[in-house]
Amino acid sequence: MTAALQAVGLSRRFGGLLAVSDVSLELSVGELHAVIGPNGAGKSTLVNLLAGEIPPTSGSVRIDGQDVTGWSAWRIARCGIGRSFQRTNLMPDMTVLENARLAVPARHLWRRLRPNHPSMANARSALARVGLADLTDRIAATLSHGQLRQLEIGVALALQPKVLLLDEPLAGMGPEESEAFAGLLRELAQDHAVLLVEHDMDVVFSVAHRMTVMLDGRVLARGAPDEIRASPAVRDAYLGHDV
Amino acid sequence: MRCATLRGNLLLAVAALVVACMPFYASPYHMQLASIAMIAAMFALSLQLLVGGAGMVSLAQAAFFGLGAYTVYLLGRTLGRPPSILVSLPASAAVAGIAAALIGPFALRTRGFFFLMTTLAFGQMLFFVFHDTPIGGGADGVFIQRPDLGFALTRASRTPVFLLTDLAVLAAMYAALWWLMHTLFGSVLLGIRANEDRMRAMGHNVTRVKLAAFVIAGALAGIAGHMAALNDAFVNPELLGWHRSAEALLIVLLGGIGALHGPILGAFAYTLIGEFGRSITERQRLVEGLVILAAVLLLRRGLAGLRFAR
Amino acid sequence: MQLAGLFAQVLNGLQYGLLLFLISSGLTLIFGVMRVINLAHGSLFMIGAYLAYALAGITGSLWLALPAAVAGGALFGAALEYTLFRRFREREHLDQVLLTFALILLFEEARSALVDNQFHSVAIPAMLDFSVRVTADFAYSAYRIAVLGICLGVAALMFIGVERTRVGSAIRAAAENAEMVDLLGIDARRLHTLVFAVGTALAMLAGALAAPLQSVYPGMGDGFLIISFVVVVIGGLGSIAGAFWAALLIGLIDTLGQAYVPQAAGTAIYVLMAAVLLFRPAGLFAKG
Amino acid sequence: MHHISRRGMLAGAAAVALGRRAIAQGAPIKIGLMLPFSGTFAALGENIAAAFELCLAERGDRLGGRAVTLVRLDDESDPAKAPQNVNRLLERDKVDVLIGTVHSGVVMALVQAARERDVPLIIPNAGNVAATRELCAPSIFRSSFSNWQPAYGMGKALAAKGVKKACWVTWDYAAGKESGEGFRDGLRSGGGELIQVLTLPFPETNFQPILAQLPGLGVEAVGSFFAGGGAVQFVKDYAAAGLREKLPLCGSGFLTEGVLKPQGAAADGIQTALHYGDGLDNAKNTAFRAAFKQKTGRDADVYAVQGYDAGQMIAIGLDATKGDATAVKPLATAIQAAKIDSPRGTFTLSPSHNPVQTIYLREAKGGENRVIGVAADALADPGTGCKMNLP
Repeated sequence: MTAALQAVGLSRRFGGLLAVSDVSLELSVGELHAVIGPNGAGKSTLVNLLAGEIPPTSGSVRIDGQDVTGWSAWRIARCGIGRSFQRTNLMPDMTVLENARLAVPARHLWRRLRPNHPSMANARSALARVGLADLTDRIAATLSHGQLRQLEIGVALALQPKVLLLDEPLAGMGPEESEAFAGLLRELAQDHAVLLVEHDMDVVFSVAHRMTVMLDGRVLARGAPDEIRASPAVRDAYLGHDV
Repeated sequence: MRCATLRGNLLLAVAALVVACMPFYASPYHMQLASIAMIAAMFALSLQLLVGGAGMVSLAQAAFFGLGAYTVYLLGRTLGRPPSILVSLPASAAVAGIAAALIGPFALRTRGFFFLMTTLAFGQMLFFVFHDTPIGGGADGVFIQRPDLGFALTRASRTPVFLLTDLAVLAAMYAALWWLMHTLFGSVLLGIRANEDRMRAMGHNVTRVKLAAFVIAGALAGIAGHMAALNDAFVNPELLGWHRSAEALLIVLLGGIGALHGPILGAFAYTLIGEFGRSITERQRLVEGLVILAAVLLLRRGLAGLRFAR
Repeated sequence: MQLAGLFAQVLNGLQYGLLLFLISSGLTLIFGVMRVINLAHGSLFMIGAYLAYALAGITGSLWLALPAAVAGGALFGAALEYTLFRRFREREHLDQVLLTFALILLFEEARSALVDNQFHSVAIPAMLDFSVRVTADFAYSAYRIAVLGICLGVAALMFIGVERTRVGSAIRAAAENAEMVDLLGIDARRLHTLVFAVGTALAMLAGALAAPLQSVYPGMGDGFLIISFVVVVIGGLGSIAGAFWAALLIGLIDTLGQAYVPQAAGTAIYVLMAAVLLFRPAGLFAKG
Repeated sequence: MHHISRRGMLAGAAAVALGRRAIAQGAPIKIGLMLPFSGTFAALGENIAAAFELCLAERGDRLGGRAVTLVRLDDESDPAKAPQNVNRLLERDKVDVLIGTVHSGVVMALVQAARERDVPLIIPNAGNVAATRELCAPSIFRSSFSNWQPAYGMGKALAAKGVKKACWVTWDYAAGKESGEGFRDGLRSGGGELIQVLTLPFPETNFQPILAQLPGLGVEAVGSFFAGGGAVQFVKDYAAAGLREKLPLCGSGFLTEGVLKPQGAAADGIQTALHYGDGLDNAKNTAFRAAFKQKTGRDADVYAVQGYDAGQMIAIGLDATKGDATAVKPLATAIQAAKIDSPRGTFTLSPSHNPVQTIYLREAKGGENRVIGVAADALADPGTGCKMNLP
């Protein structure tokens, strides 16, 4: 079976800095793959490379076996890659529903939108899934931080993607909210291929099926959560860090 | 873009009726003034689609306006007789739209400042084409044969007929844009204005949508230019100059960025301010400069922000 | 004869290009560092020229006018930044465009009220009022050669300032990423005032230098404004080196175009700009 | 409110009832002066307006028995605003006669209005040939010149001196092109040839690329059309390029008109041709210059003369129709038939309503464009393409 998302030897250089170096990765539906590592390890750059936000210096990306290396972000998104951003990145003046609806794949650009348009139903179900069913008519800017993080994922879900790239979805959340979020992540992993970049180690170790540890742009270790926890190399690398 | 509510649209309809009845109570001069304001409104509406729709501040818009006007001239010259308005109006829209489609792909490779500078430069390039080459009849401008409306006009009937024609075209343009902003295209455009990168991550071909908006706006500006040519029967390269684009931006700002009815309010306000300014001083640039300063510093949401918008 | 003619034309192109550099380097600095679009930059050029005209009239010498234009420009620029542009940094482009458009109108009106609407010529300083024979039958004004030298000197100062000083590194950093300035521990607000002052001084110096070359007249900055935009687009945002090479390129293309293919001269630079946008949308000399 | 509108209606009714007689007896005739009073051409507009007023004052401010009201409107030399400005005069201010203007783009809107509405128009400067060629109309007159005329005179004078080959340097715009054609025709009339036209975009003043080409062309003289700042700069750059001694520079009179002071010594010896000049010795000119100086404190120039003659022409026309500006046919016939006693010397009008006038050869010296001879006598614009249909 081909992986939903496959990266081979991805590298990205910024000036003299090698932000991501020779990273390979495979993701299948039903799997939650967590990427951890200290700040500056290249995790966000990796997400940006996979999402097509920036082109790789070398290496390739495949979606369902199709080579999409160098494709622009919107084409990659249309291939079924949904992503959330580390910093909340939404349309603040629009309602929650409008935010999600814009992500619903739709043709017929020129047809008048009516309240019962099918894209509305899709947007609503995506929002319901992240627990925002009651807030659809709120202006996004008025939401709480936690609700905004939910909406980030809701918008990514509205794309009806196969692969979800979640860049620190728990950033800035309290322990209780994180708990609830962990449940959501597990649920999403059942019918998506999820790549999770996250700092909250409790959550990561509780939800991840596989893990990749990055350091200075390269893969330091990879394996099941238990193997990672036991790895001396990872411990060494994280000495002085908050694990 | 905020669209007027039902009540707002009703108010606009009443205003249209007031304008439509002008032949019964107003002098030809005031009818001409209203025509000028309505043409300015069409021009500013086309720009509003870019500025209020996708957040694209273009300084090439006057070039498309001028192209629309010059199309009437070129059509009349080629045919050797006045073209029917049923031919000239679509032709103006098409020529301006095609020019926008040719310039757009270059200009849209840039964003923000670069987009501004690039549209400024391309607009000036078109200006120079009409100013420095014989294509458009030279730097002094040329008379044109007015498009044929399908019936003969007398000297007395010309002004009211043009007034009503301008009103009809303006109303149609407003209705078309109102519809456009209620389609998925409209909401994608607004999404781009709010957050271009996120729209890309949502799978939208942002560049193509922006190009479509650029072309539509160009075509609409061409229609405005066509109406100017019909009213004045005279075209001049200055119509393409970037100062005219800046004036249209002022009208957009005056009316309120992102309010669909804003340009109409702004155009009438701008025309009235101009008339008033002329009556008190010969220093027109002083008046215009101060009005702009006041608008930029004080009127953040424009006239539409004061009234009947959601 | 052909070769000699070409030599004279290249000289013309270089001189024109260097003057363009003075104007567009200020423009690109202000864009790059402050993210502010200044359509009134051409008017600053005009003000410099009129200042030179006024001072040369009073003192009888252009030599005093040049430093005065630089000093006056720096002060004027700082004042403009402090009172107006500072408030417009975070505003939308539309507001910046309209603000600077209003300034164009007001500057023109002020010029009309303070001086008049006539064109005035400015005398070339007596010690340079002679011509140097460059070809068998064509002479080159010594003042033009002096302008060439002064512009090169200013360009060198700019390079040193931007490449070798701490403020310069802040400017380069800001052009790439505005947030970096804070990391360098430099007061961004003072940097902005400085950059705007320098940009204004450069434009006014260019105006003062150009005054004897092209006379002073209303709207004299308009043409330069558009060409400077083209230079900035081709050179790349905030890049002094880019502005330098792009200005020389445009100066040469425009001059040689006018001399040898006059039919195409008007549009040649725009074609070049379109090509640059197509292949290197960030500018010919942008990094990365 | 009610009161005012009733008064308005009464006045309207009275006017209808009295008809033309009311015009002849009471109401003042309104003349719209659409001229640049700001911007580059403001000084020209002021001189034209002042001389026009001077002409009216000499006639007791009455034309054809009616008092005159002048309505001044600044056209800002902005062609984009021209149609609107013309409407202001005609519809808001209800003027009966149009006088204007300097800018040849703005004048097109005036010509348009004059043609569409049969309003008498006298053009006191703008020289674009079209106004008295293909766009000519019974209601349109010019008191100035066509671009073709002065340059023709220069070409003719040059050929008379034995010049066989010359080139023409100008801005790439209508006035430059049209005067170039005049220069060519003038040269040809004397057996000379125009071998090249060199242009640069208007209003650029970077003349160096052109100057560097001139020595290689193999011409005996260089003719040119520039005006204002461009003229100043061109003459100075020409001298600085060391060309003055080798290739005599000449041109249409605007090359040195009103700009001799800033041009300084660089202009000395340049010959130009124009329908006016310094040192014209006739009684009318002497009187006019004195009166103009007294009124304005300035010296009269060619623009003042053109404004003055515009006044003379409209006076002749309105005298013939007893102040009725709507009687275009008799008005036009009267002006057409008149000999206008101008400070430039007497002139008449060609069938296409452009002055048939003497073009003087002048030489710049000591800050004056001194008349040194006649370049072309009683020169008429060809008026090609003019089909005058009298209403």
